[in-house]
Amino acid sequence: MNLLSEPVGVSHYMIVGAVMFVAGVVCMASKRNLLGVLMGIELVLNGANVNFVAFSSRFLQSEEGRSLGLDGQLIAVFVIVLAAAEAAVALAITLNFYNNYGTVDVDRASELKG
Amino acid sequence: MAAYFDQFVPSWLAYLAAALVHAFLLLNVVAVGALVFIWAERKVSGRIQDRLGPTRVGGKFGWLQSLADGIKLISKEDTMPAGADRLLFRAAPYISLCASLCAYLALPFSDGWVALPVDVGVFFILAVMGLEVFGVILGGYASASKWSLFGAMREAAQVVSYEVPMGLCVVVPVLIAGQLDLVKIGQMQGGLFTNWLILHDPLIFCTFWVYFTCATASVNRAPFDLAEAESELVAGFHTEYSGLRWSIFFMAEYGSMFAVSGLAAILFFGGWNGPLPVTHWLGLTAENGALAGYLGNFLGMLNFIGKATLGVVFMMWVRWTLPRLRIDQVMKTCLKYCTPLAAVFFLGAVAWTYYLPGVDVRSRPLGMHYQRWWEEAAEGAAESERPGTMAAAAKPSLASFVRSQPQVVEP
Amino acid sequence: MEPINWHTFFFLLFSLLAVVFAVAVVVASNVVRMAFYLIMSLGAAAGLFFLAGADFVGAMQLMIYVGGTLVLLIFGVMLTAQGPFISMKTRGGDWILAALLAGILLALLIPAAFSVPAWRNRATPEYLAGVRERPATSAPLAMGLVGARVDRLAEADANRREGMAGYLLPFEIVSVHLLVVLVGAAYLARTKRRATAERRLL
Amino acid sequence: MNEQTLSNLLPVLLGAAWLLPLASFAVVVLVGPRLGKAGLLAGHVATGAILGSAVLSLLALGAWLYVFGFTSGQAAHHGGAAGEHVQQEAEHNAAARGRADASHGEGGDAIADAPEAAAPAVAAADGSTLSEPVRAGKRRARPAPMVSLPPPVKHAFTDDWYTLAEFGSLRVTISYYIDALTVVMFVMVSVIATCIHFYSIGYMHEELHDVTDHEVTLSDGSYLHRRGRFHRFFQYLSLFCFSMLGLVVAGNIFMVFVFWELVGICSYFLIGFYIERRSATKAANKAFIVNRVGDFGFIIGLMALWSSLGTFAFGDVPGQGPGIFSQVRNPQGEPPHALAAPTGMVLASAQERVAEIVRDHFNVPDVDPQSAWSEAVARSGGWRAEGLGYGLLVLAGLGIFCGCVGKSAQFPLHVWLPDAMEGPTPVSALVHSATMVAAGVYLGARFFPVFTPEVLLVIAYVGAITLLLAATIAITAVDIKRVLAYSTVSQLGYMMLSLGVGGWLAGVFHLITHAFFKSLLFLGSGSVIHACHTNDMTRMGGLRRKMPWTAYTMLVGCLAIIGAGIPFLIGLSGYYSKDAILAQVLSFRGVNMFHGNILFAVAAGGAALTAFYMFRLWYLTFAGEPRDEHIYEHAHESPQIMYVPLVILAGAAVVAGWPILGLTDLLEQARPLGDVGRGVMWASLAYPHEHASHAASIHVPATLAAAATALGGFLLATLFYGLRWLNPNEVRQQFPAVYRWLWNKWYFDEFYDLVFVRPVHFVAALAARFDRRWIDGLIDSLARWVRGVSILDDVLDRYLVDGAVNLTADWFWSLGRGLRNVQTGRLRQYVMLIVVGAVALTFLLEAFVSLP
Repeated sequence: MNLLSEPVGVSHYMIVGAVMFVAGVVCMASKRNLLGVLMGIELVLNGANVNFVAFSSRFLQSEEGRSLGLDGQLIAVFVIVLAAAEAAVALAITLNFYNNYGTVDVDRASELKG
Repeated sequence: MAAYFDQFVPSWLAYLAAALVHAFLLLNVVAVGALVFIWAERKVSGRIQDRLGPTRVGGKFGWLQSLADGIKLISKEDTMPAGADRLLFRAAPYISLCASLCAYLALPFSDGWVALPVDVGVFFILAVMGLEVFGVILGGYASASKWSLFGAMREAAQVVSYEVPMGLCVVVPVLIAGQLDLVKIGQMQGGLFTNWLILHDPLIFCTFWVYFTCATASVNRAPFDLAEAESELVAGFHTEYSGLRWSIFFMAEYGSMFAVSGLAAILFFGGWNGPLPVTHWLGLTAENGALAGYLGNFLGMLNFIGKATLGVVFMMWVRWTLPRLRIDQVMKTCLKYCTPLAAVFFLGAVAWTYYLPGVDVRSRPLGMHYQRWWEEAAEGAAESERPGTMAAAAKPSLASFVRSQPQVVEP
Repeated sequence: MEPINWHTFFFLLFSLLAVVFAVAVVVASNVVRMAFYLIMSLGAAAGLFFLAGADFVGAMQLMIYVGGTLVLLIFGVMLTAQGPFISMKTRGGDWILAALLAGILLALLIPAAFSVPAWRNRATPEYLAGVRERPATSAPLAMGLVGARVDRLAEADANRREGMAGYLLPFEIVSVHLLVVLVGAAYLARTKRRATAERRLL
Repeated sequence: MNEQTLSNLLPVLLGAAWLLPLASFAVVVLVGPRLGKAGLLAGHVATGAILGSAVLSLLALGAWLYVFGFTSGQAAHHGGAAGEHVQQEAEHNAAARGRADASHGEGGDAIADAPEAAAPAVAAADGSTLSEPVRAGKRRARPAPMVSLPPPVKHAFTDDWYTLAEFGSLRVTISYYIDALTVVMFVMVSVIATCIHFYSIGYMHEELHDVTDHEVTLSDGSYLHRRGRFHRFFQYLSLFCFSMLGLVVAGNIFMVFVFWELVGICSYFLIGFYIERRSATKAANKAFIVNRVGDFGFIIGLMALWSSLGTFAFGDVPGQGPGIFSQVRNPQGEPPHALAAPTGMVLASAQERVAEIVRDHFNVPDVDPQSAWSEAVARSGGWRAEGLGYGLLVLAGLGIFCGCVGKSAQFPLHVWLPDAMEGPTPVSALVHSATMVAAGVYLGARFFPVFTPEVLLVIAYVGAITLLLAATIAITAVDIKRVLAYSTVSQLGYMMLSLGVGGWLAGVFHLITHAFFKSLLFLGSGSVIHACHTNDMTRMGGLRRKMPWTAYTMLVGCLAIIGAGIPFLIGLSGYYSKDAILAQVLSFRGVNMFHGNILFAVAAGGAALTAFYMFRLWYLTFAGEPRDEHIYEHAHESPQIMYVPLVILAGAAVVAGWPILGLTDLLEQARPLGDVGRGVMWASLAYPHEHASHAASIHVPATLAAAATALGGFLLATLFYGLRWLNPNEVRQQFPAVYRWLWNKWYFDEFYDLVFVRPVHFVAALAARFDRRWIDGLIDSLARWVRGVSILDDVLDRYLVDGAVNLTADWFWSLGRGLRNVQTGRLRQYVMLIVVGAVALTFLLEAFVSLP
């Protein structure tokens, strides 16, 4: 039970963040559904947030003063707010997209094709 | 409690046991509470409609009616539509119940009697209560029935909309208290009932009514129960549910009712503090020994539960009095009346605290006082043997930042 | 048997939930289920935030992020409940490419997570005993947003007490940004025309 | 208040009165259509402005009378012909007799009493002075009153308001010249214009909404439908009033010319107000072009004056050299204010001699060149005695008179005025009474001191011909407005005739009285047209029962214009002024028997004709039985805003000439200094002093002749049209040739067409052919050449320049085509590329950058 008794560190959080990030990227890259792409973006942002929060935490450090302090949390807050804004615009775009194409399949949106 | 168990069993087991006990207690509060409220609802509706309500099961007042209902529900067949999304159909009631229960994590029943002493209690409760609608939507969608889907969509639109004015209303007492911590907000209102925040200024008094309207809507109660409008949608989002799953939705609903009422009690009505500081007069405080403190807290808890129950009964009263609104009226109430009103009250409260910082009727909680975080920080800086220049220099400049914060004077 | 570190236990629980549901989002093909998994994953991440002592960020995550995703979910339901779009299956080739990509990225990120020794150092019980149980985070955060870094007042290192300027300007910028975005979104989402048969054929 | 104060006050008052209509014009131009409903307020603004002008003018008149009273030092002896002045007259006659007694045998002064007897003597007399001895004789004969008489003075204030430009000695200024004539003209113009403005608000009400013009047929057969132009009408009226007042107040001949042209353009606008009607535009063009012919002469006169005198100013502007009047009639000469060729003109005529003097001076060293000029000036007196410079003076006078001929529609250029009836009737009233045509007579009166006797004789003949011509045409005209138009031409002929025979006062007096009753008659006819919607008198009749206000005010106007009155007792205004003119002609006849006989016959005959055609008009229109039942049925009295001005003007037409009001006395104050004198080219031509006409021997026959002719004309008209004892148709059939001759207006238009228009067309056609064949050919060949060059240029451009550009463009095009393959538009591909890029970047950083 070594895993359970050892305290966790920043690296643990970073691994979780990395997995979420990669899952988000894969989601963005593989989903044909526009909403799926949006969800991928959310995952990517959240993966980054996990890292920020980990850096800011005092519980994950070996000594006082190493943590990023409130800066990390503040940046996480900004990321969340901007993600909300991004989601709003993205959903509006999705709605327009659906109105114009009758589908949310991103592969059908190739008007920007060179 | 974990420390107590630690004396007899291994540490991890001790923590587990303590956690289980906590969880059991909480669950009981919700489940038993729901039973009682369902019974109460029947009685209240009966009285309002000039009937007697349940009288048969368990004595003259039909005490055991809810229990009988529960047994009936457990014994019913658990059906699921053929086209349903099985996973989500199953998960939905539990998601709702979980969200409802999570609110109790941060809800203090008395001074310090809180499962999870979160620094951002108000915020936390609002956040997790917002998740309750999640279960409703999933249930409505997973039922593969258009009535359910309509109900769920209505619920989603309604709850997402009403979160805005509700958040704005909650911010007003938070603003005056300068705290998100429910325990501290409750402590501030100790002493006479004049210390209750609802009597702090006229704006917050008005805010309470807006809050209560929004809370009613957000827990999907009449006259805002569009999601289960039986006259239009058969039974709304739970059309396809039966048996225990159905009852879990209702447990979640009653749990939410109690939670929002409790939140209102803490934010506006002094929480566990009575109209008169009886416990202080009786000397039932922590200074006079652990038992005295425990007793005082217990009395406070009864007080708090009473206040929250009053809120729930009030909701029932409203339910059996007012007719159901149309969906457009519901949205209009939110967007055209509640939101602007709440915004005005919020700005008004800001202006009030800014321009009348001296008119601070907040409590001198007899024998208790709390410190501002910046005072703590300054003290910490002074204590840690470092030159106090930083703290000393910081104070006046900070004061300019926090002019709106009423200064605490030693009682 | 070593005593269970409950902090670690809950970390493992939440991280497992977050990771599993994140992967589930990728794997699932039904939009509503994807949204459900996403909410679970984000909720678990919020739990991780609480564990790291970032109460406010956690609550905010629940409220805004999960709430926002909720709307996503509703969109998913509304747009896909008609049937033909419920599943837009990803092609096999895409899966292979995505997996390759994921592998490369993970191969890059996981060594990076362990590349800095300080990040691997855990908090000692002695140190944790010195840290107060639950630091107040919301008020200092709010003060930071309005421009005063009160959390740095008690800073031991004089260098880190420098530059106490907060995040007022970014806060204002983000506020205005949010307003602009909301107006823009409302404008974009107006119903201008319905999809016509000709457009559908495109 | 004294003269000094007045000299400060009058420019302010009259300047304000002058500028008010301009302000109104500016307002209406800028915001006209938005003033009230359909611009109704524009009419009120314009009316208010001209009313303000009238009030200011009356204030100025009051101030003038307060300071100067009714008498002037120059004309203390003057009296009217009416009974109130009997005593004065007796005194005057006594004085004249005394004069005659005292100075008998001394030359022309005897003419005052016995013109016929004195005529040969005058003819034989020395030509140097003629009228001056009258004054001299008077001085000698009646020493006591003579001593009390102040030296000849004329009260006139002149100064510059603003100097526009200065080119060497030429000063182009906005200046004023204010004497009694100016003040009276201001009052007359502004009061009549006020009445006409009020009247127009009623008359033009149709323009307040959309108008369907039944006289304009569009190509699709429908009638023209257009928006109302109420505000535009008043905008033009305001500008018209401003121009006329500016002309009257002008202190120099250049400013007169500018406002002269402004008046012309305003009349052009107003005559062509119904711009869609072809006849209206043609009439407007005709008026404008015919006036240009006169203005051509005006400009010649202007050039003659300025090139020789070096100034435009009338009077002596303080701080500048002497004005035109002082130069033509030297105040320091002997006798003072006698007409003589000014030094400038003498020197201009004697250029060769002056050049000789200058040559002589330059050949002698050490002599100041300036002295040459002094010597030339010193010797100019001798040259003047030789008659040099006089021709230039005659030329200048004739030139200026040409302008008057054009503007006042005198004989050769009279053709425009009847056509100008195409404008709305209030415009006709304004043009025919107070503004346009009055401008010509006013200029003649203003320039009276500059006219030599020869010029004046021309003026008299032109006036007489015009008078007779117009009167005869008016007999046959059936268009009510045309009758009045020819009547105007005829009356203008009277005024010119009066000026021409030296009757300055009589001419100006008739100008004023005529303005009142002619505007009355025109407004009355407008009222009739407004009621009947036709101009044709033959379709009217009996209207006095339908529209009594109009009928009887017009009757007053007719009586006034024929000069009705009880001889020697009282009469309407026309009685006094026409009487004065006839007396003046008679007085002229006393010294120039031949010319005088002709002119008097014409004048008396014209008076009879006037009475005939005016009452023909009145009978045809208002008396008898209705000839067109339909029109009669629909006829109605005009609204109050239209007939109240008629009543006011009728009142003025009755009383304007009454001696008790002292109009003549007031005008007398403005009499130009000095007498006409004797002709130099035609030495036999002599002019009596105007006041000689007051002698009973002249006055009485003139009055009787006027009364008799008027009565005769009136009776004839009554026989023909009133009582219908005689049938005009029979007369017409008896003299078809005469009738046709008159009906076709003496074939003037046809004559002009034949003599001027056709040749001009012919020459124009020739010029056009030359233009087309030679000039166009030259230009075409140039164009062909340029085209050839441009084709060459085109080839170069296309294949060399464009080739290079296209080559570059093609290159980029192919590059872009290659690159577009990268742009798949596939979102997921982009995401993958981003990730791949990020990974690659990381590896690159790892490999090449040493991270800390």
